[in-house]
Amino acid sequence: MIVVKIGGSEGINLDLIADDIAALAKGGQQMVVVHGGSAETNRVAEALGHPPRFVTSVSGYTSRYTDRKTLEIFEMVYCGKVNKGLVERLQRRGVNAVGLSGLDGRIFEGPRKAVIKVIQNGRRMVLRDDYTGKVERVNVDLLRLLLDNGYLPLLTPPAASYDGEAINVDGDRAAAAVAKALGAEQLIILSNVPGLLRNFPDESSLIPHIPRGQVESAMDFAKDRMKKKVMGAAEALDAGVRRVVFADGRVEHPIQKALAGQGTVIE
Amino acid sequence: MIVVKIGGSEGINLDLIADDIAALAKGGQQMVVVHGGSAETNRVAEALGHPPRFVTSVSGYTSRYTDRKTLEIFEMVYCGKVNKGLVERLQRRGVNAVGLSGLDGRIFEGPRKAVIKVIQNGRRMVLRDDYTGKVERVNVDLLRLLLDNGYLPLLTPPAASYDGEAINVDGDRAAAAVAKALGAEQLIILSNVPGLLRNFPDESSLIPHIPRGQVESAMDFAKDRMKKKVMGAAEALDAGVRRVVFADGRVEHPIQKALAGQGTVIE
Amino acid sequence: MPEVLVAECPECGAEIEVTDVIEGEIIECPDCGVELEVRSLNPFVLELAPQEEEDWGE
Amino acid sequence: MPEVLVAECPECGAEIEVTDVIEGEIIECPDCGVELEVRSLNPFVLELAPQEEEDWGE
Repeated sequence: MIVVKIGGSEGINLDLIADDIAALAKGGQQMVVVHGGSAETNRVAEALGHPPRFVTSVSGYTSRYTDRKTLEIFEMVYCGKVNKGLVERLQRRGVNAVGLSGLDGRIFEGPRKAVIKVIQNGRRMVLRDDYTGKVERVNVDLLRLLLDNGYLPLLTPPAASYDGEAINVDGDRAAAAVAKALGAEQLIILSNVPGLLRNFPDESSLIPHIPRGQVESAMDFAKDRMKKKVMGAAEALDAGVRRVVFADGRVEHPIQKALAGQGTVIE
Repeated sequence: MIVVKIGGSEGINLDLIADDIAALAKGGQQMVVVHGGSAETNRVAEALGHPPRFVTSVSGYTSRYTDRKTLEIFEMVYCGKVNKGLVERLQRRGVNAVGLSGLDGRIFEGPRKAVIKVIQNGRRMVLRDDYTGKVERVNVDLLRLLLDNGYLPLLTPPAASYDGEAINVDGDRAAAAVAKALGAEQLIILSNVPGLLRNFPDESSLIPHIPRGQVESAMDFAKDRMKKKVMGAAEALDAGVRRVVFADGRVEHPIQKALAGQGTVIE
Repeated sequence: MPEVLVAECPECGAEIEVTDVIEGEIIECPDCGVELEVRSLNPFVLELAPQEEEDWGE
Repeated sequence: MPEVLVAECPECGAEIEVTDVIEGEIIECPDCGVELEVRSLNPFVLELAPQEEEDWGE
């Protein structure tokens, strides 16, 4: 069993990824795919006159300020355009994909952060209407039900809070949670860079291998958004996932190359 | 087993409908829900600068001209905003809803009309890039799998063509197809009018009852969009659904009232 | 004088003259009555209009 | 002269004067250092800032 995370940033080639998923699935590889959609969400939010606002938590993490209006735009892009665009690509390649958000059947469930403290335009602020949280539980029964009946689950944020509210969660850490919950051997994280770069954006500074023990130090190299990806990787490894690979989502056979060790391998 | 279709027109009260679904589901009523989203899709399409275009087929039916750009907006609203908004409402009311489009697991499958002839601004035209079709097959196994494991399927267009492409299909007739496939006793169609009106929009001209045999004549009363609803009803009845009720989706306990015979009952 | 477009009917060979048409429009041959589709305006190309599958009112 | 907003610290009762603040902003009491949240500007209301759950970087 492997879990593949498809990033939402520019440049990622969904057709090449769909080709690779189809090849692997037909070869009998059991798989769950999780995807993002941040770049597209920013575009649609701008076009709808509700430009994205990002807030930085006191300890330096950036996240999308997800008020109610933003949540709806987020759902339109993640659950509508991107998810169904990927399902269509897979269905056309003979893979019986089923697209689901974390809300559906509470596949992703966790606490909603009622209140968060952030830095906004230099001011330290309390944000109350932010629909954000994290994934603590994964509905493995539903995923197994689908997998055992020949379906390929294609998952996306948002998640469900314990009260059943839609909450924005980080896609990478949701993927890590799925890998943990399913006891997957490998977690492949595809983005628009070849892997973890010592000095971003210089692609030749790719870090080919990081032993599990040195992951925390890798965090120093990780640029802002990459930090969360590395945190997700660390959590997955701690929970028994054998290997995490950060790989390039812009090339041919991106998953097979990652499985063969191309990118940043952490084990 | 009952199938409930929630219309996409203005004025329909999703909170009241969710309350009623929760009450019925907790009472043990097995149910599949299908929903639309046309009014919202028109708004978002306008806001994104790709205003909706409707075409009238040579025999007088109006349908949304669904080119590729429109299809993406359609998916964003139907599968993103409306579907997940309903899933969230049901999850918050303790109903374990699973939102799916017809593409997912090919729940709705059928032929895509490669070429359609329409009347546009008075000209008879051939349209080639229209992603439209109809539902011929329903993946009953997946629906049963979910129902038997305590989930409530919440379905939405688009459907999948036999080649796996996303195609726009009529929600009412998709709901009728689900009712047929599952052998449902009743099909409840909720919209923003009390039922079939003898002379639209006069709500006092409600037609309370239509015997199965006179459905075709009811088509004369049916206003344009209503025609398709009535066609769907006729198909469902022909396939063994005992009763179809067109009812008001703006009131309290809309489904329970429909089950009690309030609205236009066809049997 | 609006520009007159001229082409041969692919069915019966008759000469067809039209003015106000757009791409994708369906016209009938004045001689044999067959349905033709304006495939392009420049050059002006007429082809037999495709047979429509039964109308579903989708 | 920017408008000066004055309120009592709910923790230690000290008088706090601030100018450039907006609703939802966090400030510290100059006397006891407790974190306060500007709940409203007009009237000017300060309350103890909520305790943040551990930061997940979500």
